[in-house]
Amino acid sequence: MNANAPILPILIPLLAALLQMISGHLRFQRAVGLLATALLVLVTGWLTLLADDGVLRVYALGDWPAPFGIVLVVDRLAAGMSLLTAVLGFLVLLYASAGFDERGVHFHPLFQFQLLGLLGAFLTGDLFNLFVFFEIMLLASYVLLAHGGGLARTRAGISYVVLNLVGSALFLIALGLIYGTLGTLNLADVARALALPGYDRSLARLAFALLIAVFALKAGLLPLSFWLPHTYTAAGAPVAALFAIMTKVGIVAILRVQAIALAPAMPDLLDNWLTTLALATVVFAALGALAAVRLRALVAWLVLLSAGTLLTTPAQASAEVSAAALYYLVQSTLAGAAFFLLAGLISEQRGKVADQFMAGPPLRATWLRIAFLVVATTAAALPPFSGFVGKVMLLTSMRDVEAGMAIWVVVLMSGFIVMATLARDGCYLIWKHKAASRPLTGDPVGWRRATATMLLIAAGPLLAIGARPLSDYSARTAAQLHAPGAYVTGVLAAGATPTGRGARP
Amino acid sequence: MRRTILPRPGLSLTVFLLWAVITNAASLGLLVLGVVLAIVIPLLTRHFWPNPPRLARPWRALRFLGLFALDIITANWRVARQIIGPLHRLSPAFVEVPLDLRDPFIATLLASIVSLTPGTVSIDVDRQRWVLLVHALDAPDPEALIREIKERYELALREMFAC
Amino acid sequence: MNSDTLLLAIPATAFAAFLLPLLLQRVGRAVTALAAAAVMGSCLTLVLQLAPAIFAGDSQLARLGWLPAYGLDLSLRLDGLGLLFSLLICGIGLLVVLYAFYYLPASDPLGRFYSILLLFMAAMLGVVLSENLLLLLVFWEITSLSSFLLVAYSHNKYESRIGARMALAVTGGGGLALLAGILLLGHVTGSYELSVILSAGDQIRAHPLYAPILILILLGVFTKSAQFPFHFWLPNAMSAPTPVSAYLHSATMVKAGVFLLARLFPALGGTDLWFWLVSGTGAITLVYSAATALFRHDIKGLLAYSTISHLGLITLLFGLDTRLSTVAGVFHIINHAIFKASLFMAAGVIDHECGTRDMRRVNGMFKRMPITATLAIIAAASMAGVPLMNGFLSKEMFFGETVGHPQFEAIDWLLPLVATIAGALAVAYSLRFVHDVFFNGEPIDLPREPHEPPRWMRAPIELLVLLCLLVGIFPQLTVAPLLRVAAAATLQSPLPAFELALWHGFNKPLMMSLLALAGGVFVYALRAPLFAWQGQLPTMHPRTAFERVYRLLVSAARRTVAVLDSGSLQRYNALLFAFVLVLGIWAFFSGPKTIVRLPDQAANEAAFLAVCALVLGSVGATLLYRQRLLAVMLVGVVGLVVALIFVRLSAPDLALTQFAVETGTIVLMLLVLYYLPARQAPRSSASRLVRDLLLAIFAGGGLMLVTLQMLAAPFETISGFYLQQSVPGGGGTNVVNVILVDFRGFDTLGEITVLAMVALASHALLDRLVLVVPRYDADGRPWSREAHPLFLSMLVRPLLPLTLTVSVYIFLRGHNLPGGGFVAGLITSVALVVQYLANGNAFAQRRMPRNAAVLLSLGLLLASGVGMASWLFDRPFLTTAHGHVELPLIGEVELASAMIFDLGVYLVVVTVVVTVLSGLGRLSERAHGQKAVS
Amino acid sequence: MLNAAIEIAFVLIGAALALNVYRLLVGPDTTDRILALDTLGINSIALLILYGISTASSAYFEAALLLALLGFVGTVALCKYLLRGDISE
Amino acid sequence: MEVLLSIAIGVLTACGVFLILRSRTFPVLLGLTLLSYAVNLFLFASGRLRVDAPPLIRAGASYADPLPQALVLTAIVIGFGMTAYLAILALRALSESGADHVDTEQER
Amino acid sequence: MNTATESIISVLVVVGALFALLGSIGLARLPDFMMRLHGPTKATTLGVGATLLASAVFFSDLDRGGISLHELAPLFFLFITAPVTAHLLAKAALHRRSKPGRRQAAKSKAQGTP
Ligand code: NA
Ligand code: NA
Repeated sequence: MNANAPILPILIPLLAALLQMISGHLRFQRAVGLLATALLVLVTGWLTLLADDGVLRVYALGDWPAPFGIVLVVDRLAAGMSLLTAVLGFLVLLYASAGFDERGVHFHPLFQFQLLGLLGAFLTGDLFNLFVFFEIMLLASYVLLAHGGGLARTRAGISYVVLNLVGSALFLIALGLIYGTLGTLNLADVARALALPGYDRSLARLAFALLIAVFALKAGLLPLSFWLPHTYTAAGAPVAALFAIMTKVGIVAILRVQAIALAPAMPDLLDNWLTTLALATVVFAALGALAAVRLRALVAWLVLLSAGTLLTTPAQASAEVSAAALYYLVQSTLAGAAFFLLAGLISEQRGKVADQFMAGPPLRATWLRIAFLVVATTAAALPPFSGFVGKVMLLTSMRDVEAGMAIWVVVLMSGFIVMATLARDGCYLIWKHKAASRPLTGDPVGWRRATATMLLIAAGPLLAIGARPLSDYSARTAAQLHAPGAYVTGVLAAGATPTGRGARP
Repeated sequence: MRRTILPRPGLSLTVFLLWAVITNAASLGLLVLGVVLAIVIPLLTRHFWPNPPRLARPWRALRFLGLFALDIITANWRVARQIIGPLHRLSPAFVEVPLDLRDPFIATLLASIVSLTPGTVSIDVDRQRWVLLVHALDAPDPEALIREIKERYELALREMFAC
Repeated sequence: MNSDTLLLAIPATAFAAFLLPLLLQRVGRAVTALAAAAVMGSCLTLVLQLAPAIFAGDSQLARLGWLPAYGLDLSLRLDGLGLLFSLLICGIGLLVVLYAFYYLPASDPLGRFYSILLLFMAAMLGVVLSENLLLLLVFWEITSLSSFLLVAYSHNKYESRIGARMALAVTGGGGLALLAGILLLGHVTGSYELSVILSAGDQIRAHPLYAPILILILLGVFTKSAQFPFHFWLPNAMSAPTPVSAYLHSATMVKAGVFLLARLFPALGGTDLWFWLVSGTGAITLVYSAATALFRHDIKGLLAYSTISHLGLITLLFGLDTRLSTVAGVFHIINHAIFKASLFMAAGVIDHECGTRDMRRVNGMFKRMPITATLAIIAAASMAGVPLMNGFLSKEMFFGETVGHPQFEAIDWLLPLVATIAGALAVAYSLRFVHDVFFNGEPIDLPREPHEPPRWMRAPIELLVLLCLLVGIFPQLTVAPLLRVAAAATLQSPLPAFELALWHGFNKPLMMSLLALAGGVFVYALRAPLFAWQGQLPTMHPRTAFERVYRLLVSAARRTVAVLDSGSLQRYNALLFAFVLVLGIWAFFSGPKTIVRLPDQAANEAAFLAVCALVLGSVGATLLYRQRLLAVMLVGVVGLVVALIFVRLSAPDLALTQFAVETGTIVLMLLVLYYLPARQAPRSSASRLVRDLLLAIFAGGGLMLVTLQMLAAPFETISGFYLQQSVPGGGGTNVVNVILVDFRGFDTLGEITVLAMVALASHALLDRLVLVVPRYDADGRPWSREAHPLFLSMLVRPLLPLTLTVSVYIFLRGHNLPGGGFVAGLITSVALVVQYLANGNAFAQRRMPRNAAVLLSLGLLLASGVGMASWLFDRPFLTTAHGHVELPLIGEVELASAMIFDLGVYLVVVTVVVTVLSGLGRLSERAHGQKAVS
Repeated sequence: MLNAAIEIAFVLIGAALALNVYRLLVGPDTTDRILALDTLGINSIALLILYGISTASSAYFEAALLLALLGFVGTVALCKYLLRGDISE
Repeated sequence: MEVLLSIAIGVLTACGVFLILRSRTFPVLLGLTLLSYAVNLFLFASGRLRVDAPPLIRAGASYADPLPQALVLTAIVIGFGMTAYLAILALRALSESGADHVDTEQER
Repeated sequence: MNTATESIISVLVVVGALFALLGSIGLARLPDFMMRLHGPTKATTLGVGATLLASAVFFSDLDRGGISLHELAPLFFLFITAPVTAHLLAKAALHRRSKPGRRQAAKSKAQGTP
């Protein structure tokens, strides 16, 4: 079992989806889905513990060694991101299983496929395979976005789909260029080939620039980010919550490609432009948050803001910065997801005004107010929750970098805007009522949705209290990430083991 | 028994022949597989062909095929000359051929045959009146054409399928 | 319990128990209040337990690790300054708990109020006990947050909400500046621990980052302590319930700023910059707010501005930067807390009894509530600095420090003058408060008849006023020890000599006091003309300004966002293309230059013709896209040529796939085209056309040049391995197929997963979709009446089994020759789709398997199942096996597990294509049905 | 001799393809274009077979088979679109 | 051959890009199809161009690079799936909004 | 390969290509759609047939001991499908010769379609 551990995070959702496709019974699908995601949490948790020994686990699919076959590479980063995905997936599914899944067909298998795509993208060590998992992830997200119906979702869907299809085309061009220049597709082997002389360097630079552009599109870098607020606003609450991790796929991909391939061979490729645009993204997102007229839109902008913040990190090419970035990534993902779920609940209790920032009926479930306070504090990066810890870590790690000053100013100023905005909008949602209005009657929140939301919200305080283990793991992860030599030899040497079926011709 | 295993014997034979042809009948194993396919595929697809006509006289059909092939070649020659020749000499025409057969599948076969022989294209069958509408590239004498189609092809088909 | 634990227990208790009142509020109001008091009491007890050691000159340190890598630790310090503040926080807190029990309406269950109050207290204790500056900031911001909640306590009132928001915006924003300052300070000293920072003063002051650090930290201080120009939030925070004002806005939160000033004085003070910034701000605030206080008609407004003014005084004292001024500053912190808390509570009693706080209506209260009035008059006297009160002592020290300050040698009269004017103004507004509220005739139009408040509501005021007097008369016996330890902790060095006494002789400070008293009376006497003058001044309420600025920001943000994001996909796409082009060009040309050598393989005429056709087709489709059917056909030509190119360039498998997909694409496009409205988009504007053309030309030209360069570039590939291993390792001679089902079978598994999702998606999205069926074609011609042309419907019947035969053939040979699961699947599905086209949906649907999802699942299960089977042989997922089997009669047969994988592929492809295309086709059934119903 | 014959045949087929494209572009009616497209497909079969002979490789035969088998589907769909709009009903 | 293929790829890309920038769903669908042809050809070209060397193992033969062919096959099939999805989405938008614009806001 | 076989193949190849060209000439040259329909459906089919036969002979000869029959399959399918396409094309052409109703024409004009 140990030997096959790396493939399990991919097979579990796959098999769960297949089971769910065989029987359309909702209760069966829910049970399978929840069981599978719970199992996924356990497996990825175990994988994360395993990976912490610092040994690269290379899983050669079909027993074909890298770079010829496709390999899954489990390091701390891959394992940790899988765990994050699994935890998020489980909680979101718990929430969705309280009735959201009834609003259309095939929600459950598509949800599992979405997880499958995310996990595969984090685990694979092959660039073309990454493309395939991106497609799985995107297609699932296209359909999940449309789940529940409505013109807004369809409209947002068209933009999202078309842009991402163009993105996929770019991805293929980048892959073609990488293969056409370096003759290989495995990331480790690409890094190895980049160190050798005799390839066309201009083309290689172009290839990686395109690759980074594709990842930046997923990550929401300005000016490629316009789809994001619309899409996340339109999506149903649990779907948007799951999407909170989608931008992170792009960011992790940039971090990884930067650390493994670019840092040794073309360290200047991300210079100047990426950080500048990332900061522009943060400013844009802060303005968007200020301009938002409904909670879901506001949260969408906040997700973009955290993505922009994270995008300032890859170009720094520093383990210290990446360590901070990884903590920030985890906490902002969970906070964003929590906020989306909460927005769904609040919206439901306010009748026609829903989550718009205007006076409405008081909330029926009063715990939502405290929940809002906690998650808003986390999202605004105010003490004492994880948002603050993440921000402090990022700012600290950026003290010595070249663009540090600009990053500090933008991050702090945008934090101010977010705080002021959340204060005002929270007042409208939670406190401002039409004269003598009373809570509306309607569906209760229910234990599933309450549990899922509260657990995700609890991540804010918990990750702050337990900041040290996570930040230490992040530091070890970053250290491993920024040791490309070990990665390359680790992946390529796995082919030299006795099970390997061949060597380079 | 035959009904359940070989519901469409003609089709089964065609499948087997097609299999033998595309695989170049390269090995015994392939031929055995061909037999299996000849049984399985018609069984699988039998619902897609609800009421197939029965070929009553297979040998008549074989002879007809030969004749038909010859017709194609000779007529092609004629049409080839018409195409490169002066166009004003052509007298294209729509011709209505009254049919005696009433089976839609066989009517379709007839139409196909008419279409495949150069100079004529079947356009439609009027199933109220059972008339085959044909367009001819050069038909100075429509009546002759109608006669030719009826005698040369329709009759042969009706004999083959006994209808 | 050792002292470390005791120290940690102080904030821990507060934080652990702050929700207790909320949890107990169902039991009853009294229990809730008792719980709150108990928590405060416990904290006070803990502080008192540690007090003796502090008075003995020690300071306590305790530490728990939190995030050591980033210097953020739970390290606490209790020294004199901390002790002073802790006592104020817990002591006044207890009084406020008692007071609020009576103040808040009986209908209020109190749980929420006390809980937030406790949270605030906890945070405040955290601020004053932090050894770690980052930790201090954490607590600092929690005080901002909890004060936000407290100010907005009556959240159905607009004033409460906006007041709270202003308070949060200003103090929270200042907190962000403070964070930056602290982070920089930590950067300079290498630690956030006060013990390190306080001893690194010289290093800090010499560092180039000193000025930014000081400015950022002062921003935090000034916003929190409501210094000019950040003062405006405090008067607006008066919408808070009065207990809150008594606690936060007199004794505690607003003091956090000056507390930090005191804390960091040894590290940051002692420079000109410090002097000018701190004392300058303090002086302006002192005078400006004192003057403003006079004109407030709201009692709490007057007290608020008075508070600001006194905070200015304290700031000024710290800024004067002499050691004795610092002592005076600490002393005034204590005194102000005591008298101002009592005044707020008195104001609350008046409000509570009268239903209004407007001094123009509230008159003659002395008659109606003599005890309260007496207490308030004593406290106000302290505020005015009348001898015998505690306020007098610290003010006297202040006056003393203004005289002869070393920085003001040339203009040594200025500072005393400012101080005296401020003193006079303080006397004037105190006088106004006393006279206007308690005397000045009869009350006007009060909602209810006021009388003395409940006994225990007055008790806190009595106690505080008693303290005013005790400290004022017997300073050495009461406050001196505390002041000494606190001041010593602030200065971090031996105390200067000073004496707390009522009488220092007839000196300059006393002169100034007397002048101030007289001046104050004089100014108050002139109140009528002054009020009239003030009434003429244009007023802009800070609240309105705040809202206006916020609205302005929001609308600016909306405009900016709208300009950047017009909601237009066309724009997004254009930006994407432009971005990629610019980035690509930069990346390409910023690297080392390479010389392009054109590839030399000759082309033949056929290839030339093919490319011509392709160019014609694609350009034609582009130019004529408005003639949609023609465009579809031209795209069909392009697809055909692409397939032919694949043939020519040795890729038979690709050609097969392309041919099959081509057919599917045409059918798909036509299915969609049927419903899409025939009305065309208006022509694009010229500028748009130019933009799009430029993007298109650059993109096309760019990729063309890149292709050329790539084809000319040196190339070494891993492909040799596949060619070498295909037969021995993969058991097939068609290397492409072996890659697909074996070497990179995992990609293929992912790919069919994508396909399966497309089928699910089509089912999900087409579910209940209703479309309008056009009744005429684009030329307005009604449709032909024959739905299923006879020849077609007859001929496709034998075609299906024959096509299936071909697809079996293509499938089986795929491992060795062009073909395989994909192509076979595409052929089968096209054959099935033709059944829909020829015989209609109803005919075909009846004959197809019902549940597509099950088939998809089965296909994927086959593919992944054969992959998992390799576990049985202790091999990784998707490891294949192949071998030869000898069968009787037939001979040797080659079997490969990859075939099962390929079968899964086949099944998925067939199901998907048929599901999608037939699903689209069946839309019309629903549409026609819809029409029939309506 | 065979090589020369194949060269000639290539030229002839190429001319045929060009004529098809001509008809495809000029129309005049949609049916003309569909017919041209269909013919283009059928001529491509000949082209593929010729190419197979010229390279003495049977690897391209399936492509020809596929064109013969599926080429008509596009034509059928296009015609049905003209006739009924709804190609699958 | 290389030059011709490069031209083909360039023209396909340019046409695809131009059509993707149109305002209705149908030309966008066409544009994506053309762009995917271009991309497939480009990916294919990354293995370099070989005439009459299909990667079918025979004695004494030389072979075109098989790997890009396998990748392109995957790309073709995925591309078809995605096109189908977009087509469905376009119909859904049409059903819900009664129009086939790609934008919420119209650009001209 | 002996000369006789080579000649047979050569003749078949050239004749096939000629017929294919003839079909396309018809397509390009004939004045009316119904007439154009004749060229491709027949001449072209026959041309392809001849080419396929050539291929059959060629590969039978190449592969000693085996015969290449599979060229018959595409021919077979062409013969099945060609009449159907011709039929549908003719139907479509006839259908399109019918003038659109005046009301519909006016309507479609108002909508801005050609
Ligand atoms: Na008064
Ligand atoms: Na239909």
